[in-house]
Amino acid sequence: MDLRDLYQDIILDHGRHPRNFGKLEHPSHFAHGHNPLCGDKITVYLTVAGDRIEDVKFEGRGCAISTASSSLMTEVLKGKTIADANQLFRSFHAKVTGGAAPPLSEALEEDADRLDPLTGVKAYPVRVKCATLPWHAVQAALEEGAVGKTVKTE
Amino acid sequence: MDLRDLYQDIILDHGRHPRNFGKLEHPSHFAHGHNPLCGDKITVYLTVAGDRIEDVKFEGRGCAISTASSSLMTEVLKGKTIADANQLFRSFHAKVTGGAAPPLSEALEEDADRLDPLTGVKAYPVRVKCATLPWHAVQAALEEGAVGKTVKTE
Amino acid sequence: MTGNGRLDAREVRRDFPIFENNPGLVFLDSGASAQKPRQVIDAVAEFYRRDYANIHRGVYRLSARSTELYEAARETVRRFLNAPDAREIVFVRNATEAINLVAAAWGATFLRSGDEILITELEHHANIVPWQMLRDRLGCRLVVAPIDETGGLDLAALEARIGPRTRLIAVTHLANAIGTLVPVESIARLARKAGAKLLVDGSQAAPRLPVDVQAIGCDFYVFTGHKTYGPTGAGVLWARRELLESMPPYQTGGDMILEVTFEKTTFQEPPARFEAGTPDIAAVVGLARALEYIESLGRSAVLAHEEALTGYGVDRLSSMPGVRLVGAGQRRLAILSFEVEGIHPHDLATVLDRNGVAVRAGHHCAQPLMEKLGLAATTRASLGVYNDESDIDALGAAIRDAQRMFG
Amino acid sequence: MTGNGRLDAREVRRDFPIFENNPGLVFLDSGASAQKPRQVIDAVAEFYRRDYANIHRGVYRLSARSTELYEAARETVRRFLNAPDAREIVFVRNATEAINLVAAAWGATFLRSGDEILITELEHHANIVPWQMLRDRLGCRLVVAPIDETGGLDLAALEARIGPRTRLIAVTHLANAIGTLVPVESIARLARKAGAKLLVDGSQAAPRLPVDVQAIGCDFYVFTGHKTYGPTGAGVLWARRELLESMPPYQTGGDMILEVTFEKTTFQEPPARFEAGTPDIAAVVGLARALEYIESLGRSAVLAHEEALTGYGVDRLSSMPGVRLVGAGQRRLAILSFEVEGIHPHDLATVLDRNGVAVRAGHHCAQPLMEKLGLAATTRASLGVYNDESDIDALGAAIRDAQRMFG
Ligand SMILES: Cc1ncc(COP(=O)(O)O)c(C=O)c1O
Ligand SMILES: Cc1ncc(COP(=O)(O)O)c(C=O)c1O
Repeated sequence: MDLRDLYQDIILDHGRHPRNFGKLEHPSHFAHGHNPLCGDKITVYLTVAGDRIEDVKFEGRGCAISTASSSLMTEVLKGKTIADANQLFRSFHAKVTGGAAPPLSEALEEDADRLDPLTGVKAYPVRVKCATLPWHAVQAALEEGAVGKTVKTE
Repeated sequence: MDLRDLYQDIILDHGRHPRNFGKLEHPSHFAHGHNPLCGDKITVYLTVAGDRIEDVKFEGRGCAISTASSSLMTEVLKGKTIADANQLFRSFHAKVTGGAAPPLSEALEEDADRLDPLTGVKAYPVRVKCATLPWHAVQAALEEGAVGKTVKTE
Repeated sequence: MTGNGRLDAREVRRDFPIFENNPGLVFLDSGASAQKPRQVIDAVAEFYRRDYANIHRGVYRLSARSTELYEAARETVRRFLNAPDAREIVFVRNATEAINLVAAAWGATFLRSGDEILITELEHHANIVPWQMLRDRLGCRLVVAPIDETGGLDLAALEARIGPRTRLIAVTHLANAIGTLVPVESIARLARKAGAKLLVDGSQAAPRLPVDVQAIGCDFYVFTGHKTYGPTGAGVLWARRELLESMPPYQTGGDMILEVTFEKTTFQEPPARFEAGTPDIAAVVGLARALEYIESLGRSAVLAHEEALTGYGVDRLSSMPGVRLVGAGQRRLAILSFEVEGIHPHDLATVLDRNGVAVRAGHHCAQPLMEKLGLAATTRASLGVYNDESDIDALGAAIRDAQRMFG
Repeated sequence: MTGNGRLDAREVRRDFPIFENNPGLVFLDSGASAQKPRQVIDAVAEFYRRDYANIHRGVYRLSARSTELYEAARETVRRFLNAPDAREIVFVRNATEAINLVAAAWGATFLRSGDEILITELEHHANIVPWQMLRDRLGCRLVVAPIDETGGLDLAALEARIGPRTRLIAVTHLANAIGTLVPVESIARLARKAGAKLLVDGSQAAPRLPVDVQAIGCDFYVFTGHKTYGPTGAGVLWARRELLESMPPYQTGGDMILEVTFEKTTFQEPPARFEAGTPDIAAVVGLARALEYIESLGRSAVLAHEEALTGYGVDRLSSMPGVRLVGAGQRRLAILSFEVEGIHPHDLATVLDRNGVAVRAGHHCAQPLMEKLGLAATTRASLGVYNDESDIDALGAAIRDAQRMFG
């Protein structure tokens, strides 16, 4: 197992220069994600109109994996419906944990593929939580609305 | 190690037919002895005049070792001074635990010898408490007078 | 396994190094603690030799491996009890701690002055004293269901003692002092009807019976690993998830917290919430191996074996003059408590030991039951998977030897 | 031991099978848990193979032997701590349980609303959360003595926080997160002057320093066996005899009672009073062997070894660009907590692990301290008797590797 399978260039790049980093001033939904193992804390903000995610940003400090995962996640989620977001999460979760991947609508395949650089974590079980943390936060935000729930990955 | 070193005939005899078994109606001193390991409970009664043990009896249920030890103890203690009783206890205790025996006045040697059949317990560490229980009760009685303390061997 | 669905104890005995190292040992004290098969001894040693590191908080592979083994043990216990969810398995030191945990975290939170805790006369001290402490602290009542004259649990009398304030029924599954098997399924139905929770002390049952907490219908089930052929230091509390979730922590410290400031601390979800500090990782790994060992023998084969041997023991001891078996009701399993006329149990145990036969003499941590039976102490032979008829015969012969000596 | 009074770590390493089974392993996480020498692993296995039976209540020889080994371990611990009396040694699961026991049995009995418990910013969660729970239950105050800007304990500030209501001072002997050695003897003098009791958490100190509880002058001393090269499942509470005697039981059940009726229960003397149920007999036997192992290396040699290696590590890490060592005051021992610029500790630990170097990344169960230092997490290397300069060099090389990757 080569470390570079985990820390691919695209991960290092998104880890150093996260996209959509920052706060949304008036999110319709937001939630905090907390990984007590390493102390990482992120917040995801969403603007949802109807059933569509119009904007999504995140902030907080984290390791390269969780930062890159947050960054890539915001890129693919922007403009998606909530149903699509759920599909993408299930597919991503299956890929990084080695579970059975649920069938994915063809339209989403390209987006799912963009998350593939993160699947290197599968070989590092303790790091899987780093990759899934922002996704869990989005799930929590969509459930709770603008209340600001905290999810923990441990 | 032959079992008959522990259960010598004299032990079996005193175990079956304990001497000085029963209650003193007006003891000057008494105490209960309790071995929680086996549930045995005995009571020793003493009539002390001046510094001399004029009478001593015991009652209660116990194993062959504790009954025989009680019985032999009452035989040797009757008529002794408290100082003699303490000497005999120390000597007996040393013999059954394998400790260093303190010097004994010559006058008491014969009495001490009468307790020798009990020294077989030395090879049965868990049974030592059975042999010393009545002696501990006498010590407690002499300390407490007619108040009736309970001593435990565990 | 032999043809008739029983174990071949001679074969089983080869798995237990204690017998090789103590030639002639007739071990009839598994009720106090079972011996360990080399599979368990080796699993613990190999764990330390190959995979050991502290769990949960390490990023490196050794720690990940150690954590995986520890968490896999939870799944093994789940399967062993047929619990719905591995997160309902809390690892503790022993059955005593499991019951103390329930008393402190569930009892002290949900019971009020005047509430009733119903136990039975068959209980081990571990299932009495924690409830007494709670009673004294909260002003509860401790109600005791009696045994009948045969030594069985009097189910009708137990039912009659259930009242509107009964909040918890805590019963042994198999009585350690005299071997009575308790109909816990029936008690579960009574508890449900009364809206009371049921705790079952499975310390003696878990090594012997196939246990299914869902079929029993209880709310808490506890057992102690050292009696299930596992290492000392690992016991199990199973509780329904919603109960665990409603309970505050018991011990506090590392590993069970989410966030600590000097002002305030938030706690993990169960089971982590109840496992403060570094757990006995190796004992838990060994316990899983022990449960697998029992499963490999076959749980119904283990039961059939101990049932048959219990029957043989009852026949053998009953036929001996001067020997009186203490009654255990309709169904007795694996535990034979008896008296020998004119010989104190302590003396008897010593003579038996010199004949190579290890039994227990005493109150078996069940003083109230002994009191009820009018006994200060009994001698107790208890069975394990390595015992067979020859052990019972050796016991009989040793008793005769004692009778000759004290006769 | 080598000529200069230090250990020959290469020689020592041969005692630890983990290294043979994990070639290339550079283990720098002994602060979380130490590896086990074969002397300990074998002692536990041999105990089960030859001498195992439940203790205290058995008349037969196996049980007597098992009991003897267990009670002999108490004497070994007494010697290890230079405690006056073996009856002052209580076996618990770990340091966490020891502190919980003191909080529940001593704290809840003797503290009153308004009384103060003084701790420090250096503490592990195990020496924070139990006192918070007690504070919330009794209405006590939890007072915190700060560190100075170098990471040392500010003794003057601690003294200033002692007041007429200070009843207990609870401090770590060696801070697990950053390696600060605390002058517990001086704190003991302050405590005595103030009429307060002193609890010392020796979890990190016991494996490294010669500990003498009488010379320290504390009232409680706790440590955890798995960090002293012993098995998981055995920890130690030492307390002055009169304190133990004044304390009610903690957990209740078998073995710690004198007499039980349904109405009332009377308890044993210490230490039995505090060891309810079947203890982790094998872990205790293994712990004794571990302490003997440390003694066989020589306790001052162990200290000299770790001091020298700490110095080497400080020099090595300080000289690396981009590496910042977290301060530990005047005297640091065995624990090196650091940050590497631009690399998250979690990523660093993963890269280190792939280089064979096992370290910890995180808050080290000391969140309030991390908060004070303004850090979410650090990377921590901690030393054991099997480490030497080559391990520090490997750490340095692996950090450089990570820097190349993330640079
Ligand atoms: C200083 C200190 N105190 C307490 C503990 C808790 O030890 P345990 O988890 O064995 O109870 C630790 C170790 O984690 C520690 O380093
Ligand atoms: C029925 C029963 N409950 C509880 C216990 C206590 O088990 P432990 O001492 O392992 O906590 C025992 C065994 O001693 C037992 O037989």
